[in-house]
Amino acid sequence: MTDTARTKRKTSAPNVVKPPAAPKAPGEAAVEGERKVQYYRDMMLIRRFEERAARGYTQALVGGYCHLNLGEEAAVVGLMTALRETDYLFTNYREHGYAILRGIDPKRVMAELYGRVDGVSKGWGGSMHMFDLTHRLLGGYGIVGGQLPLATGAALAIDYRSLDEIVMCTMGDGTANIGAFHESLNIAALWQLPIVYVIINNHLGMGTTVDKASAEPELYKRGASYKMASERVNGLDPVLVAEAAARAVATARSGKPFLLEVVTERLRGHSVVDPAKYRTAEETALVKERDPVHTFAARLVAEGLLDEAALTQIDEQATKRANEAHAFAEASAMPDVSTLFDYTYATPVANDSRRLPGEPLFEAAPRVTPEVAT
Amino acid sequence: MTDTARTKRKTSAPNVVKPPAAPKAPGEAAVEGERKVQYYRDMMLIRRFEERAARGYTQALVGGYCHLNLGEEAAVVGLMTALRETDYLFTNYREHGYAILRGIDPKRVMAELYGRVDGVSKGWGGSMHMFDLTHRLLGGYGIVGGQLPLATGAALAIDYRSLDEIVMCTMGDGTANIGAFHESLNIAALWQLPIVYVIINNHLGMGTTVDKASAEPELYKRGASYKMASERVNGLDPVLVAEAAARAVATARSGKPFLLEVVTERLRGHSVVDPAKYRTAEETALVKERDPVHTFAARLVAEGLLDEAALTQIDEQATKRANEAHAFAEASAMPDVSTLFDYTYATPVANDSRRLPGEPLFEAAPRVTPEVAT
Amino acid sequence: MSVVTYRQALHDTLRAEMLRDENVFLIGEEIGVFEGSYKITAGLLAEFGERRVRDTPIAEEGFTGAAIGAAMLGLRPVVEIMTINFTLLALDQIVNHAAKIYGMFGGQAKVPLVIRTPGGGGQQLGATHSQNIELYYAFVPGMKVVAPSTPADAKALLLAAIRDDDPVLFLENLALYNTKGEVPDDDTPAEIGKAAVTREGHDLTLIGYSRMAYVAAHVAQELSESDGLDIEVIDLRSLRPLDRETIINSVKKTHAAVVLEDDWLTYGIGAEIAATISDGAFDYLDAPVRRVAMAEVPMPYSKALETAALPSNDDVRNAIYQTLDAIGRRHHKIGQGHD
Amino acid sequence: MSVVTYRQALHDTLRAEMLRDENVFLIGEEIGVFEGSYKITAGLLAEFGERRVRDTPIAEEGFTGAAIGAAMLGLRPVVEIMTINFTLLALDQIVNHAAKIYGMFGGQAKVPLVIRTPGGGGQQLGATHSQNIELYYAFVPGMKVVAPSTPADAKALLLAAIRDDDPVLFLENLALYNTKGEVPDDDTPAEIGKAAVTREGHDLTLIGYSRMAYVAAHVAQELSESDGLDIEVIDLRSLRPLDRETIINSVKKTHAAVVLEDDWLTYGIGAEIAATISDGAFDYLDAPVRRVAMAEVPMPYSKALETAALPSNDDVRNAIYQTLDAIGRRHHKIGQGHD
Ligand SMILES: Cc1ncc(C[n+]2csc(CCOP(=O)(O)OP(=O)(O)O)c2C)c(N)n1
Ligand SMILES: Cc1ncc(C[n+]2csc(CCOP(=O)(O)OP(=O)(O)O)c2C)c(N)n1
Ligand SMILES: [Mg+2]
Ligand SMILES: [Mg+2]
Repeated sequence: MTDTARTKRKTSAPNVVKPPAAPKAPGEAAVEGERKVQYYRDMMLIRRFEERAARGYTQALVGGYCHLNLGEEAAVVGLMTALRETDYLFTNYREHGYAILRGIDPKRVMAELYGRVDGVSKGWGGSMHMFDLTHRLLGGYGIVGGQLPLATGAALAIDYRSLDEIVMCTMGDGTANIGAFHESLNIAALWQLPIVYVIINNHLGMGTTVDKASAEPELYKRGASYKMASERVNGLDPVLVAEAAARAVATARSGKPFLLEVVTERLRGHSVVDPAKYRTAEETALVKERDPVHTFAARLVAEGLLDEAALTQIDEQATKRANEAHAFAEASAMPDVSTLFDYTYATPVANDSRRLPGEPLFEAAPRVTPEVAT
Repeated sequence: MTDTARTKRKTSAPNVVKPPAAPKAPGEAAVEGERKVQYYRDMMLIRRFEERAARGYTQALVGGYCHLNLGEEAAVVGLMTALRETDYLFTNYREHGYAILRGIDPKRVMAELYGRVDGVSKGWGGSMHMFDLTHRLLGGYGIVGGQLPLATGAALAIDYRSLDEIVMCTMGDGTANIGAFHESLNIAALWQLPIVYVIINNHLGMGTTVDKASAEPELYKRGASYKMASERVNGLDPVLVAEAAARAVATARSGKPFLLEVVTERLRGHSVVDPAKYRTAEETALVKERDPVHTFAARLVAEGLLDEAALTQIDEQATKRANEAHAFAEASAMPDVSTLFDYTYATPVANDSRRLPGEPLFEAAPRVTPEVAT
Repeated sequence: MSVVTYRQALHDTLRAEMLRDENVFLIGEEIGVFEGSYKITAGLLAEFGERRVRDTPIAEEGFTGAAIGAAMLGLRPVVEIMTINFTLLALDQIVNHAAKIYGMFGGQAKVPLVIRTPGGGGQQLGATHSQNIELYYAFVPGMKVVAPSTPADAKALLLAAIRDDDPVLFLENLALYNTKGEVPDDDTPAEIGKAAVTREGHDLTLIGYSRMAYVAAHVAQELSESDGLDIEVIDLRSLRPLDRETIINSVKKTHAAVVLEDDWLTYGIGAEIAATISDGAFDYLDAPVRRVAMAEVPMPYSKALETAALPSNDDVRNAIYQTLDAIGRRHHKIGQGHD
Repeated sequence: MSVVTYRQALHDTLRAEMLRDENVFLIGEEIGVFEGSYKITAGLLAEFGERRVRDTPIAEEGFTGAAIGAAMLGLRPVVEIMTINFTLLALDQIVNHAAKIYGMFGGQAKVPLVIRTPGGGGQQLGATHSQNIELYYAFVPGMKVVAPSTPADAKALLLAAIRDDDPVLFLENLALYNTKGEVPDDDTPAEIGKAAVTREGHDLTLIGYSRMAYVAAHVAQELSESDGLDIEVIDLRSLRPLDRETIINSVKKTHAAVVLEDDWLTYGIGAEIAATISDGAFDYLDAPVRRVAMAEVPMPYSKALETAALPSNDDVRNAIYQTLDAIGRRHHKIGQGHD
């Protein structure tokens, strides 16, 4: 986040195409160009990582459910630019990209997918439950909406301690219909907590479209129920997302919650195994056309910031890192069964059960003759 | 509900004092006058009934929690005028007045408070759980917000069967902050169900004021999150409430949900045992001044519709009915312990447990000598 | 009689009941357009339309409560909650409302509701998605809880549940959906509240429900072949009401019991079964009732840990061996070459 | 040492812990301005201000979840949920989040959280407000559940709960708030996971927790005076972890046990206790473990019915007599004129 973001005015109309910015000084333009190129690098890294994760799934290296950020790269990248290292992120089960952009090594993210000891959650969480205290990624949650009250509470803790940190809490469009959304946003607004709620609107919750799920499909408008400032932004453009996120974060840092809706696309099925048959061929084609990685690449080329060679190089770099992540993860050890009881409690406690399924509750008493008791 | 209500325009501004109506034809004025007098009779009946119930509580005839409609008489009366006999009402634990105005004999309401077999719920529900299928009062619920999903489902059933009925679902101001509020209103609006949600805003949820509980204290505005029409009305005036309720019910009958906020007062503590120490003397005085029974009485006198004698007569009539209710309830029998297992299941089922706390699971086997097994 | 999967039996029964009774309708997340997370409802939206197959927002409390309210007015909703873990979000509506409405209002309103939901671990879904919390419903008077382990029971118990006038929690299991079995053609509902002796024997009573009834049948068959053991198997089928009589009668015959469950041991379903046996067959029991259950940890994601946390067939076999050893019965039988 | 009520012990301990540790704060409905539904927090808002005593909207899931999130960042919230019945609305946050966060993320984040909430029936509050559902928490690995029955334990266990780094469900009871007892002045926390033998005896082990531990102590004392019976009383104090050893050691001595609980019998807390005894003291038990529990109905409002549904002291006495009769021990003792 830049300091100027704090004073920027928020666009009140959603999806408004912003007027071309005033001409920039040459130095500033260069910085901005490099920033965009970095956005692209990050987007590509997520893209290749997720594709590699999907392959890992078909290779049975990844288990459980596996939800990808494919199509949401611009949203993820734009949002993550707005956070300081000391800010907190709570998100849902579709979080690999967020984990990587919070600064967690993709190797550890992949190792988590593979259920290994070097995984970001030591193999205990899997795809849906990435967590890293040092990078202030506070999960990765599989229960729809589960992260909202928690994130609200984290913001409460910050407020309690009068710190300059903020919390960002992302969720899907479908999540905006669950009770925890209402309770959390009301509490945050009531207590003026430093938090940005972000709705990643990819138009679908599994197979259900937003207008089949939300009576008011313009989800950012729900902020009004809590007198909470809100905004909708085009989530296929990392620059717009970054700007909107900066405004939202600045609001939060000034001690007021914010609701940001980022409209994006889900390139594939809900999870790796979903063929998304409920989508028509036209829809699929349209979504493909909007692919933010491709469109942003084309734009950067058009703007003269990248050429074909540079694109290839960025792609290769991303692919290399995804492959390295895979190699690292595959080489990492499975957790030892002896660690099964290590994480039930943080404070050790008398009489905690540490019994494997086959073990008896009590040692069998030796019996002399079998007929005694009948 | 009158048929003209269907076409009446809804007031969009809340709490607006309506301009004096155009002069009425003499016949119409008489009808309207009689209607107002009836409102007053009903308000007084609730008033005297609730006072008698409070006395029953101090006499230990009523147990558990006991929440009264004192101060909300105009709201209750106004709302109930809008319902047809075939419409359904779901409400919360503060529902004695609603039960009476749905047409249930006050005797049976009091008998329920006293836990007797002639009670409207046969003594199983108590103050918080009045229910009468024939009068289409579908409860009486003690869990804050619990009635909202149920009422929504009743509206779904009406819609499923393409009937001309509607559901009214009342709740308190504090209830608007619970998750079920959000989930229910969204579902009703999404599926366009015939339901009116009514927030009885008495400014307090137990001891918590609305602005300490709701980030947007103008609660009717929350309708916008679901594209649901909504309105706020002065709940101390039964005429205004009746009109607003008629508009809301007409909207529901046309197949669209409605959110109506009725701003009223709670004359006493949250429940009979609450001395409401958290209220200042001024607040208490102000609330007393606004007492809808007194102010409406004064108005009817001013309008020449009632004189002192008539007021006294109405009061005596109400007091008599409250006393009769008490006498009836006191004379009614306590449920017999043999009926304890009668209402666990509607469909009898094998192996249902019908054991009193003292009974063993199995008949004790006779034992010859006590030393055998050790 | 035809051989179909557990999934197919559920699907076909839902369809048949919808055809039979206009009041039966389906409601839940992703059951229509998406055809169900586990495809139980595939094709039903196309056949019956949105009125009868209702996709909902993600709002477990809201739509489950709406189903309860609709049931109060005489409809017969069949709710699908994607997995039993998510039922926690609807628990207040189920426990405080569905299960209470008949009693709390003195028997005036029935709640003919079915909640279908799968339990099960072993799919690497992690701590929040691998729980077996049927206990939360089995504990509650006013609820009925059934847990079929075979395609035939899936059909017969679903018929019973839909036609019953009380709220029924219908427990399915992810690991059972693809299992196959014979299903009778006629539509005779099962009797809720009755366990089944699915295999007769004299050496020991092995008790399970849902997936663990399947495991019980399987292990009993194996041990009959490998060790000549003659194990009686009870499939509880109904967790509430609980058929204590069938259990006790069996243990009075076999004098030994092992209880299998996929939930956590302490306070789990098996605790009641063990307590019941120890009480009702006190003078008949030759050894303590052994329970085989999940390790008491939040379920880890990693396969190695997950496998260790879940009861295996080996665990079941060992519990049986150890119980029989304790009363000297295994070697006896093996010595006899009993079939 | 001073004699105070259970309510006062809770109040004083909360206050002392808030004074001791700036990270401790209170959050819940009506705990501030209203001074608590049951007045445990009376005066604390005035003393500590809104930052430390936080009134919430009616949003159990939201504010309980917020407390969990605050705990993840190192605060030590003490949540009050007005009665245990309303915890159902927060169950997903408690069971799927508070209890899972430490394990699911491989031990990275602690959740030092206390949820104080009273159970109890007998106040004519009807079916939805009279439940004893501590089972829902006691069943869950990752949770700790304590249930003090005396003012001294209310203090010692609350100290332990607040200083513990895991989520603790702290079960209070409406009927205990006004009971009195001696409370030590020093602030030594109790050890979570340990039961207490609150009375020594040889004739029978009587086991309870929360209100029923109080009843157990009372009835044991009465029977000592009236019948010369020498009953050992165990107060479980901790439901999770469960102190099986203390229970088994007692029954190995007494050879008989009666378990008391205010919840429903089938699948209730007592099922695990009975199963545990029947297993661990198999060779010592002279009679089946008897359970005295609530009738399995939605709690009726009417006093006559409510009283019938709840276990009475007479029920406890009869269960003890019947158990002793079954093993011929009562008359034996009475004949002996045992003190
Ligand atoms: C409480 C709960 N209900 C249902 C589910 C199953 N589920 C997982 S993801 C999902 C869809 C969520 O959609 P959305 O919020 O739009 O997020 P997206 O997957 O599109 O990113 C559902 C229904 C769940 N995990 N938790
Ligand atoms: C889920 C739940 N939480 C808390 C309570 C306790 N409680 C009963 S009434 C009440 C206040 C409700 O206030 P409001 O909705 O404004 O209704 P009012 O009592 O003012 O009519 C509370 C907190 C409850 N019954 N249910
Ligand atoms: Mg989505
Ligand atoms: Mg109120």
